[in-house]
Amino acid sequence: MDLLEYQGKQLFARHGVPVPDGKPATSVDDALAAADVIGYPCVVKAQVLIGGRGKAGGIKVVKDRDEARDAAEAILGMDIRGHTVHEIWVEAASDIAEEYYASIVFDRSAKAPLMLLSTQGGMDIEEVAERDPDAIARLHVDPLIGFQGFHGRRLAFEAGVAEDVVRPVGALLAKLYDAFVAEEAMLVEVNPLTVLTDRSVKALDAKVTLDDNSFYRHPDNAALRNVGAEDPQEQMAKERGLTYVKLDGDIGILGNGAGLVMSTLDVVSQAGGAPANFLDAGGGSKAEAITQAVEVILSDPKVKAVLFNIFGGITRCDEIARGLIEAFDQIKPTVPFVVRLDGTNDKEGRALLAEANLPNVHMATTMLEAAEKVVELARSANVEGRPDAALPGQTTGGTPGGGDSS
Amino acid sequence: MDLLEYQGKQLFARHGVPVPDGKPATSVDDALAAADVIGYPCVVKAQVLIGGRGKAGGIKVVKDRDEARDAAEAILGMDIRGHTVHEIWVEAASDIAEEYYASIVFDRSAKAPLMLLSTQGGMDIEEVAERDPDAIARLHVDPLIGFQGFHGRRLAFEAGVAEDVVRPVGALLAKLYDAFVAEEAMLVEVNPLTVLTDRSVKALDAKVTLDDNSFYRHPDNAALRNVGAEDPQEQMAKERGLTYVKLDGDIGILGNGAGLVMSTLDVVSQAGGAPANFLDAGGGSKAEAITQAVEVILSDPKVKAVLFNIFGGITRCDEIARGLIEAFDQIKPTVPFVVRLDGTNDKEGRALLAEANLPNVHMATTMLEAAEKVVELARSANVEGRPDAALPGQTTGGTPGGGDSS
Amino acid sequence: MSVLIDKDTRLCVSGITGREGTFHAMNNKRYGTNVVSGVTPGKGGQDVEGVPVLNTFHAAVSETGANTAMIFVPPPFAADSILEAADAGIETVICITEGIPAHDELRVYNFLRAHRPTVRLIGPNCPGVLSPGKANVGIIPAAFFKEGNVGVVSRSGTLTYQIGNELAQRGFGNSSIVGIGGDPVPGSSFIDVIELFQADDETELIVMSGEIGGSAEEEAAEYIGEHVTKPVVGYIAGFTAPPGKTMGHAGAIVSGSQGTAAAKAEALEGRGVRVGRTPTEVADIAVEILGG
Amino acid sequence: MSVLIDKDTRLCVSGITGREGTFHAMNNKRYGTNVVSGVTPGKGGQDVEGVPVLNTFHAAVSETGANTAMIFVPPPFAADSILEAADAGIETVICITEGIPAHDELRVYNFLRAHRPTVRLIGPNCPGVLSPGKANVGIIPAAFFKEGNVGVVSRSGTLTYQIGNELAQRGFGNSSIVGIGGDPVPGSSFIDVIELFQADDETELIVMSGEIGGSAEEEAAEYIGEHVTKPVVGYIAGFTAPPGKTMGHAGAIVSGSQGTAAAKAEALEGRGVRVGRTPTEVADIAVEILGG
Repeated sequence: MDLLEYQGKQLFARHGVPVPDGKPATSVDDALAAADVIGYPCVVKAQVLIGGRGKAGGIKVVKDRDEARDAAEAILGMDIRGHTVHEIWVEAASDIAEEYYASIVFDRSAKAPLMLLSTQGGMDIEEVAERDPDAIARLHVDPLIGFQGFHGRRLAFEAGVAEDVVRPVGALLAKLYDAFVAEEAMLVEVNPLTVLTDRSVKALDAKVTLDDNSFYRHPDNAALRNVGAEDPQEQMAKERGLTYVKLDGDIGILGNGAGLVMSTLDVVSQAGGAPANFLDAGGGSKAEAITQAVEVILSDPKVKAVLFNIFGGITRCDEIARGLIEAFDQIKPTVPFVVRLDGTNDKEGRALLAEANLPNVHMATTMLEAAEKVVELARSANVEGRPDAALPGQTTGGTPGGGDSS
Repeated sequence: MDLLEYQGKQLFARHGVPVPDGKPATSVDDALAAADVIGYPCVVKAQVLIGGRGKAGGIKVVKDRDEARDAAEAILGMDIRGHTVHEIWVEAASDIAEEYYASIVFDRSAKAPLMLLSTQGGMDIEEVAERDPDAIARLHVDPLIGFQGFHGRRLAFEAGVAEDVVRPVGALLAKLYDAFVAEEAMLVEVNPLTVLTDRSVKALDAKVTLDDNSFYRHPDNAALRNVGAEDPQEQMAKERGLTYVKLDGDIGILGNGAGLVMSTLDVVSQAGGAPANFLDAGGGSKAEAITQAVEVILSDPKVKAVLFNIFGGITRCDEIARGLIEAFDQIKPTVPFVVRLDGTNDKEGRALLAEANLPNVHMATTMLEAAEKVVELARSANVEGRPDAALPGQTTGGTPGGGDSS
Repeated sequence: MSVLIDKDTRLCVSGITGREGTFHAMNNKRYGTNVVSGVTPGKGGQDVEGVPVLNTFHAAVSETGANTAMIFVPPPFAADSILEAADAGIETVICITEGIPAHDELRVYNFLRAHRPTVRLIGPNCPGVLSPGKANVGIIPAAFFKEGNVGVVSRSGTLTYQIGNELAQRGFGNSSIVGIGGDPVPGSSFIDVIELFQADDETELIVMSGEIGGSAEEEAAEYIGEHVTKPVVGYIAGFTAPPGKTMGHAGAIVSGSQGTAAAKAEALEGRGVRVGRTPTEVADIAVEILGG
Repeated sequence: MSVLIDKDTRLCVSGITGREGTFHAMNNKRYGTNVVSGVTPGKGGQDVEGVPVLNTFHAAVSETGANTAMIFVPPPFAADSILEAADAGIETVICITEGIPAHDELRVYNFLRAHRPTVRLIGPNCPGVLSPGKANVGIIPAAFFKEGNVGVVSRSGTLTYQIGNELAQRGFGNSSIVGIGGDPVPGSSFIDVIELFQADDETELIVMSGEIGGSAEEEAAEYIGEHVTKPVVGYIAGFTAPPGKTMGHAGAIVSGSQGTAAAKAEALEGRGVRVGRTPTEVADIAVEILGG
């Protein structure tokens, strides 16, 4: 899970990483109250999970109450590259002398945290890496011994930070490592890591990605879920415990097993289709989960056809069939389905579906055949101008052979 | 440094090891106030750094205020195997169902913490180990991965603790390991580790030895120094930063280097003498340290002769000589000294001493010769009935050739 | 021959008394796997359909001679159970559990590599290992596979079944099927398993099925180029996965320009590995190479 | 030959800009040791009597080819400095610092053994290593020793000088003198150094000087009995030390009935090692064996 800047800074602060004082706000009044406490000049910053806030006008330095009001009004509700600003962060202004860059990445190849430090802060680090790779000092920390003083010194000297801040920068990196390990982050990034004119060192931005699998032992982090920023379908799937990723196309996809679903997306694309989602119903899916999954897939109004691609291992094909029958009973979908059932109890599953004789459900015997069929169905639906919404419980009729009328 | 029971329990509590409620007291009034808060029945326990308190009458269960007063009066000031009781610990009484034993030892051979658990608590573990070694479950914890849940389960199952407390005993061991590592202990011992009749698990005693070398990062632990319990000479030496151990004999010993001093004690013993102390003046000793060392050695009234055994490496023999001359000037010792100076600048050192012509100072050329000489001098001092005190600044006269009179 | 598990496997199942644990342990046993014991703390002395349950792995090793562990406990207990098995002297630890925190995996991986170098961990978040006709440890549906000379190693479970099934339909069987799992820090990599297949007499062709995220496929390509003489056929899932999204497996994520399917396929092809674009094509290539 | 240090030693001194660090670094250099650099964070670019100072060990290795480190920094910084040297690729780390917390030593020891197995740590709390006529790293007063064929390994500094001096007075010199230090967790044990002496052509007799505390001498006795063909003479200090008291060295403590001098002498004698009761006797026995 990605954190908003201010959530990241609050997490940093818990581990002693120095950050400017600040307060979050979700209304103009709250923002003004915060600014009054923090004092002027201060900075009003849009809290969104996307870069380029500054260029989009999402960060404003204000020198009095009027400017603060103007800034808060302008920024709250602003759209930044598709992200609506629901929260702002009001922060004490900083007198910046130098801008550095620091991050810790969970490096899967090296199986160790990778620490990066550069004196070229305030810009995109991937650009710096491309233009001037030597400008970035990097080292791995052995997770069994953890961060040592020498790691900080080595990074600082190799990156070429100002001599007088080698020690505080090293100390900040030590705290950052503490935060990375204690909060089980996959990424912590400070850009810029600033040296102020009083030569104190502060994290002026915070980008933190946490490991969702660790949330059972970090209830506070789990509670941070920035629900408002999530796609409505993804939120709905999350509530139902389904593994769902929203995509741009019009073919709903359900399969069992992450690899098989990814493969299904690829094969559908190769067949000329555009998947609307990734949905892994998981191993051993029960009928109820399938019903809920169909509900989530169809809640996306763009979906014009759905592909079920099941290769049953632990998953039993008869359970999948039962779930699909139940879904049709409850939701009465108006779009065509293509179903490929193979593996454990596939005969029983196919028999159940044949018996149920669901409207507009097409059987396929291979993955490729199924993909080609669903692409064809989605295409003809587009041609025939299927209405945009097919929300659960809502009957739209009009699509050929679909709807509760059949 | 060894902690008193209550200091150990307070340290345990900081790391979540469950201990009974209690309060320390140094007077009868404080003890009564504590008992009133804790409630009756409660337990009044002598706080001394020696075992066998129970047998000596240093632990009393009291059921009301009168009994508490009697107990506190009896125990405060009590002598337990040579240790005077200056503090007591008043603790809630526990309803004990089972007594176990748990400890973590810094195992130098294995270079890992060694954890022990036994269901035969409440008695001397070395006795248990001898009588019934299988009654003690033991395992090493790899310090780089630390205590894992399975360590606790394995110890609990192998020791045969009651099934219903396997989990809480494991949890207690985990906390005990936290304490061991976080406080940098050399030993933590819980005997007995009790299961109460409500099946909760509590540390009913605490024996903790901390690593003095770690005190620079544990100021709270450093402050625990139980000064009252230390020998006055050892305390004096500590204040002067000298490495000194009080022994039972009458020959004061000073050398440079722990190994050489230990060896000197051995050789003096072989020659029939009894060393009064171990004093390592350390590498590179300066004159001032030597002067202070002489002061500490002579503050022990039993000392009848002193041996200086110096093999100079970093230590320069001329510095030693200067220190000794200064000591004679300031302290005017009344006991004979034997001095063996070898190594760096030994000629200069011997020349300085010859020139100073200190009273009753005898030179020796080898360690063995020096040892034999000092034993002889101590023996003749005993025969001539030298007075018992030769404190700094105090002139006693009367010893042959000694004193400020010569 | 086969790799990792065979007739000498003596399996102990951690979590055997759980519903899923019992189901799959018994399934493995019916297949012919020598399931010698299970571990569930506090249930020592019980049995599960005749398989004795012990309190600790140490007891399982000393009392039942277990040499292989299957970990089937929930994520909060899985790292501990892996470490316990390794500490007790188990040589092969196969962890099915999905959802273990990445930092736990990091610690376990680094500890085992340096401090228990003889222990081999497969998984977590994997379907296990099947050596057809010999032993099955995990949740791979054995009915789709038969004995043969194709070694399969995969980050994905169902995709493995899909590929194995397509091979079986064309008459080819497997030496072993190894699921290395879809997590960020798998205990064994493609390289570790490919090395075993290269040394295995029975294996004549290796199928490796990768997916987006990390660089394990690129590293394997390098290794194959330098050390593998047997033919390898590759597959990569996730060509159409958008960057920054975790695609079901915790490890399946394209980060910036890192970990794309295209780069992985290219790395493999650059080392002479033929990469099928669909599972069916993978089976076709394998059959072509083996001259079916 | 000699062990650990010789003419190929390229020494980098951590803490070279401190008073003691400068003094002993220069002393070692005057002896003929090739002191190539020093490390003091923040003083990179300076020099100490011509020896360049760098900010990190990594720079010292890459810029001055250092292969040996002497650690001369205060206890709070010593463990970090040892780990830095090892991380930078230094092969032999000799730590003089006294007073390092025991838990730091435990972590460093276990980390180096498993993760940097090629690094050899001597000390902490030791006088260093002297290979007479070749190199001196540490604070051993070289004037008392001359080249020869007696290898000395000791937990104590001054006791080593005492024994070495007595040998020299009888006309015998040393291949190397190794102080392993008096701390609870020395980086190298008697066994580690005795193994080196056994393999060293120049060494004809080994003197090991132990003291109370721990079981390193007992373990060495076992090892000598099984692996050492060269004659070994032993010494143990602390026969009269009372139990429970730390005798100067953090590691020199008799705990209960553990770690007594008597038990150690007995263990050595049980394996045929002659143990002198005084340093003089040790020298006498050595001379007798070497046929002086």
